[in-house]
Amino acid sequence: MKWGNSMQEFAKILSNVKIAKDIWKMELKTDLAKTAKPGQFIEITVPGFYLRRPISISEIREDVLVIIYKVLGEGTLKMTELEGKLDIFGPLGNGFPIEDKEEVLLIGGGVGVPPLYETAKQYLSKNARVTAVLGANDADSVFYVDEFKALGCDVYVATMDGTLGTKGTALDAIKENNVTCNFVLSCGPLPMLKAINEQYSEGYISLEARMACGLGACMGCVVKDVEGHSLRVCKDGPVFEMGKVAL
Amino acid sequence: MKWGNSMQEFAKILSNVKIAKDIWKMELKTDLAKTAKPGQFIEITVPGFYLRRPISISEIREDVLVIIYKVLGEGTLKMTELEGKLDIFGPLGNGFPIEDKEEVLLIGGGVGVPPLYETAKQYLSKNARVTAVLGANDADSVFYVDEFKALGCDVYVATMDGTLGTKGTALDAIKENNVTCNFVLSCGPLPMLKAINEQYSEGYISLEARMACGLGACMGCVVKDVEGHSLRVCKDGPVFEMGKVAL
Amino acid sequence: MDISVKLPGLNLKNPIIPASGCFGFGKEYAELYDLSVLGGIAIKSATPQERFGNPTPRIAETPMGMLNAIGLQNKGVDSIIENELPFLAQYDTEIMANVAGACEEDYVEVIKKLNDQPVIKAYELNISCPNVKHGGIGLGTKPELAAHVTKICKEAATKPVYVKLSPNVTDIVEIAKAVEEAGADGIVLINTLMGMRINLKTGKPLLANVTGGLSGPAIKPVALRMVYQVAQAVNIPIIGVGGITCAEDVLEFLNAGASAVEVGAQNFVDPYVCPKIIEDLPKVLEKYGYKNIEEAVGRSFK
Amino acid sequence: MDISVKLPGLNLKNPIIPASGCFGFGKEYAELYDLSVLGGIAIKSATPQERFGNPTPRIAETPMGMLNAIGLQNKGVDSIIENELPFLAQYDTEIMANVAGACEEDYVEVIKKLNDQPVIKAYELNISCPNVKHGGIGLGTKPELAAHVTKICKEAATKPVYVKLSPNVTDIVEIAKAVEEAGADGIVLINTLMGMRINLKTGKPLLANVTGGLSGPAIKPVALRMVYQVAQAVNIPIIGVGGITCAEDVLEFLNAGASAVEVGAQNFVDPYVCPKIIEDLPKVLEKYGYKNIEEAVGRSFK
Ligand SMILES: Cc1cc2nc3c(=O)[nH]c(=O)nc-3n(C[C@H](O)[C@H](O)[C@H](O)COP(=O)(O)OP(=O)(O)OC[C@H]3O[C@@H](n4cnc5c(N)ncnc54)[C@H](O)[C@@H]3O)c2cc1C
Ligand SMILES: Cc1cc2nc3c(=O)[nH]c(=O)nc-3n(C[C@H](O)[C@H](O)[C@H](O)COP(=O)(O)OP(=O)(O)OC[C@H]3O[C@@H](n4cnc5c(N)ncnc54)[C@H](O)[C@@H]3O)c2cc1C
Ligand SMILES: Cc1cc2nc3c(=O)[nH]c(=O)nc-3n(C[C@H](O)[C@H](O)[C@H](O)COP(=O)(O)O)c2cc1C
Ligand SMILES: Cc1cc2nc3c(=O)[nH]c(=O)nc-3n(C[C@H](O)[C@H](O)[C@H](O)COP(=O)(O)O)c2cc1C
Ligand code: FES
Ligand code: FES
Repeated sequence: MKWGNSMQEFAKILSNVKIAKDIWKMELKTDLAKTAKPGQFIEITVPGFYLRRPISISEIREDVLVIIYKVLGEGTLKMTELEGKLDIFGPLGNGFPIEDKEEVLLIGGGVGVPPLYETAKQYLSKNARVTAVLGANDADSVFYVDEFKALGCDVYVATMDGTLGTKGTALDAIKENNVTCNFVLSCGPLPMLKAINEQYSEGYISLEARMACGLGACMGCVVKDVEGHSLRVCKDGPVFEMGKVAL
Repeated sequence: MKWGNSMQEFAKILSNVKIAKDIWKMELKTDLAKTAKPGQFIEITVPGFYLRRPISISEIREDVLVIIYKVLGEGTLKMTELEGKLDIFGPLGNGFPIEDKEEVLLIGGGVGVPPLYETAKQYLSKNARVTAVLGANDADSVFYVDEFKALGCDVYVATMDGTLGTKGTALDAIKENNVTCNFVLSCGPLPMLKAINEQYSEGYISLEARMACGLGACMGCVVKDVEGHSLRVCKDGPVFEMGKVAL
Repeated sequence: MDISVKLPGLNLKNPIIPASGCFGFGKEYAELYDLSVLGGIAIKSATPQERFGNPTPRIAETPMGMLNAIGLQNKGVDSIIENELPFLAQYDTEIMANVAGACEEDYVEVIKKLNDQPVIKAYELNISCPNVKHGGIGLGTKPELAAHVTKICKEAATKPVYVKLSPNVTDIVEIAKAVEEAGADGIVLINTLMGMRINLKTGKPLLANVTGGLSGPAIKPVALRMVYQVAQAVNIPIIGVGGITCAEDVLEFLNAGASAVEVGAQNFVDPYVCPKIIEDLPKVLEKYGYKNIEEAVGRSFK
Repeated sequence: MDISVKLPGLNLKNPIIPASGCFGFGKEYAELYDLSVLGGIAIKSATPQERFGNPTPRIAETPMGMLNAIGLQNKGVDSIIENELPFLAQYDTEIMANVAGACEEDYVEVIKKLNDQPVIKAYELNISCPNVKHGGIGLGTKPELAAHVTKICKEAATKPVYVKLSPNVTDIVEIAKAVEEAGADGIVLINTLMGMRINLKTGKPLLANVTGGLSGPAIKPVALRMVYQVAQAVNIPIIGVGGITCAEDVLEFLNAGASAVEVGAQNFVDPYVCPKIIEDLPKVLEKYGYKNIEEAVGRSFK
């Protein structure tokens, strides 16, 4: 565009398929992939809805972005029907830092798992040992176990009803399997993040918030840090240092 | 439906193609075709827009309805992109009466032409002689001349800029070609209908109005008859006896 | 699940009522489905004499909504009694007569004529229609005036009186309290917001009447807010209206404090919307864990 | 076509101004495009001290619109002067400082501090934010109060003062006239409508603040109506706001009587909307036969 760059694009939907209970995976062909980092997100316009939906980038492949989304409300339900083009804006947010580490522990709960996949890939490519612990409600909701294994991660699963892996939370699986790594990258539901934030002191967590602008201008998505200053999940996050945010 | 009939259906779009300047033709597979009459209309939901769009039925073929629409505003523009299913409601309105006549004169202006096509078919099948006069702005906007001819109509064309047929209005073409039939069925822009309403005393005209309900309940689409009583275009019309409505 | 609701004068088998002006006198929709499935029907505003309403265009589309400037077109109360009520009497549903006028006396006149019509179960005073000059609008925007018309209507009426309020006011609670105090049996919230569109081709207002009443999903947040505010301030039941399209919307209004709802413009978009909602509502209530419909009413502030 | 507009204090190269609260202090959008393309920028409301705003969730979606209950979060006027204005000074665009507060003195305090900031070209008094308790809302709904705060701000200000009005009132014209008489140099119409959503899962209000301000296309008809009414009643320029998404919408506001416009929520939906509109507007004006932009202003009633 003559008056600036373009972080908005009509990406081509290469595929849009169901991969687990209420969980869908969509592959998008887009030049925006070139600048994307693990843990960043895109904002998606769903036809018929006013605000964009923030969805994490799950995988980055040259000119392809993969997203994995859960059918939660009307907008994500509509997304399951989409084909053709998708209006996306991004990549947004800071993303997970890829630091020099020998070992990292990824803890994902539900649709907190997707951003950890590209994160795993990039840590593995820097020769870190990666352990992924994936939590879900039940076996039908678990996804990407094989994909994480195929990358070369150690994978543990926890389900609340015990239908797969450890019965309980991801933290229960960590205990049961004596996972000792202390550098944690995590994304998932708030109660899980709270527990992790208490238990670990090193690493990063990725938060969710209801967003309007997605780029830091509207102050819709703020959280407070432990000193009481406000932080924008969309711009200062969604990834925050462990212990920094008052959850 | 267990609590009544259904005049609403998700019709299958069989085709949706451009046939003249800004003029598109859409074929719909729908059981609603079974009860449709010439001159009736359907109300169409265009994704992203709140109110339905009224569009005349142009042709009725067993379980197929054909509509012809002009790209006028945002809704009809969006219609050109549609494929798959279309939410339609109808058939609505009274339609053109098919009376016992030896000769009928059809006068259509712009997108007033479409409803006359099925009307021609049905009069021809009752062995009436049918003359069709089609008016448009320019040659590029003229459509269905061959189709009316193929049915067996005498066809005359008028264009405002003279690029096809008589230069001027449909009434000019009637004069130029000495069309004498006095029983007129007409649909088109208001100025044309006004002129016809003055010049002819026998026959019917079909009106347009901004509609909300399309079925006679909201009083959004009223016109007055010459005695000052109000008539609903959607329910008491869209077809009215010549001379009845105060235009 | 039993979703019946008992309100003053109205034994609703379900809380779904097509809104006044959006359903005529039922005849057209009766060609589509059996009106006896409905909780009730709020019929088109009746005035003492016939009204032709405003010039056309009377309808304009807006983002997720519409404007109307019908101007209370109706044949007058006598004609309605003669030509419309006998038809409605066939159905097992509760009829609310919406009453309008150009001055207070008009309301009383209409009510007196309808008092001995057994098919009418309650009145709904339209003191809020923004489309009539010197009409309801003044009444609905001042607490004293709203209270006064309510009072004289109550005196004239032999059936419960609901007052339908205008949302085009600074303080809806003040007006609701005033009509409650004046004896209203219930409150209907909201009528349309006053809006406008321009026809770009002419540069002039699209509606012949210049302004019109905004309805449809666009206004739902405003309607919910007013129901929520008023429900906490009054002790009479509230019927919620504004942008309802589905059973989930109905539950939102119940949670906000409405005991029943009216469905307006959506009847135009989906003519079968009322029976669909009636079919879906028990399932939606169950899905969100309600054992009965009363549990849902006013949950947002209880 | 030259689409520049001259308003008190503001030499707009085009009539497009991102609305207050929807563009922060420009930094984030500056990463997307050159802010110098904009006619002006209405920066986020400034208060004397830092405000943290309301608890979250602060955002809810509605049909073709959204609710926000940010609660005027900002770092306070001193921090804005230090940290935000120098950045904005780089750009060739007209900055309007939106001023808010919990009482009249707050407005004066903010204005006094901004008076000697050359980057600020005019003030926009937010007497209409519905999200602050005991805050602006009272001021914006009573003509006497609106006039009084306008008057003391005019006395304090060394730059033109625009007053941004609340649409949540019975009579917008009355308030507009009052602020005109009190010396306002222009009027901005409209701020958000007060609305609400329920979270069906909890049955409770979705926003932590319970109610929020409705914006987006849903409110456009209400905004147009108010601009149209006020434009005919006052002799100061009007900046139109509410639901603008494209150049056609801008023309609708111009026809209704606005001299310039602000674009709010659409910046979130389409972050490039302002430059797009600026590019399209001359074409749209030409398409509808205008030789210059003034011809379009107020055409609906001229
Ligand atoms: C940074 C970020 C990354 C995310 N990544 C993913 C992901 O990879 N996969 C995935 O399935 N989900 C992800 N989410 C959550 C996802 O945004 C919501 O599930 C989705 O917006 C729900 O939309 P809906 O229309 O189905 O729900 P509705 O409830 O109908 O949506 C109504 C409004 O609320 C917002 N909303 C509702 N729930 C949430 C939520 N949990 N978080 C944020 N906004 C919400 C919607 O965006 C919309 O504006 C992410 C959220 C954030 C903030
Ligand atoms: C009974 C009837 C039959 C019709 N048959 C045909 C037909 O066969 N082919 C055809 O091309 N057109 C027909 N029209 C006109 C057609 O309805 C409009 O062109 C169409 O609604 C414009 O929609 P839009 O979204 O493109 O325009 P917009 O201007 O964006 O629409 C905005 C709103 O105004 C309404 N509207 C705008 N123009 C008209 C109009 N002229 N008449 C009625 N409503 C209007 C729209 O329905 C919508 O509600 C018919 C109209 C009626 C009443
Ligand atoms: C075309 C139309 C006509 C209306 N006529 C009346 C009326 O005569 N009396 C009345 O009280 N309300 C009338 N209303 C208002 C509705 O009853 C209802 O309060 C409003 O439309 C909001 O509900 P909705 O968003 O579901 O349409 C009318 C609304 C529309 C759309
Ligand atoms: C997230 C958000 C924050 C806002 N903050 C302010 C504010 O600080 N001051 C103000 O005067 N208006 C504020 N507004 C109102 C807008 O400036 C504008 O008046 C309103 O949103 C209507 O325009 P729109 O429909 O284009 O969004 C805010 C609006 C939104 C959506
Ligand atoms: S969503 Fe606007 S600041 Fe984060
Ligand atoms: S469109 Fe409702 S009566 Fe004709």
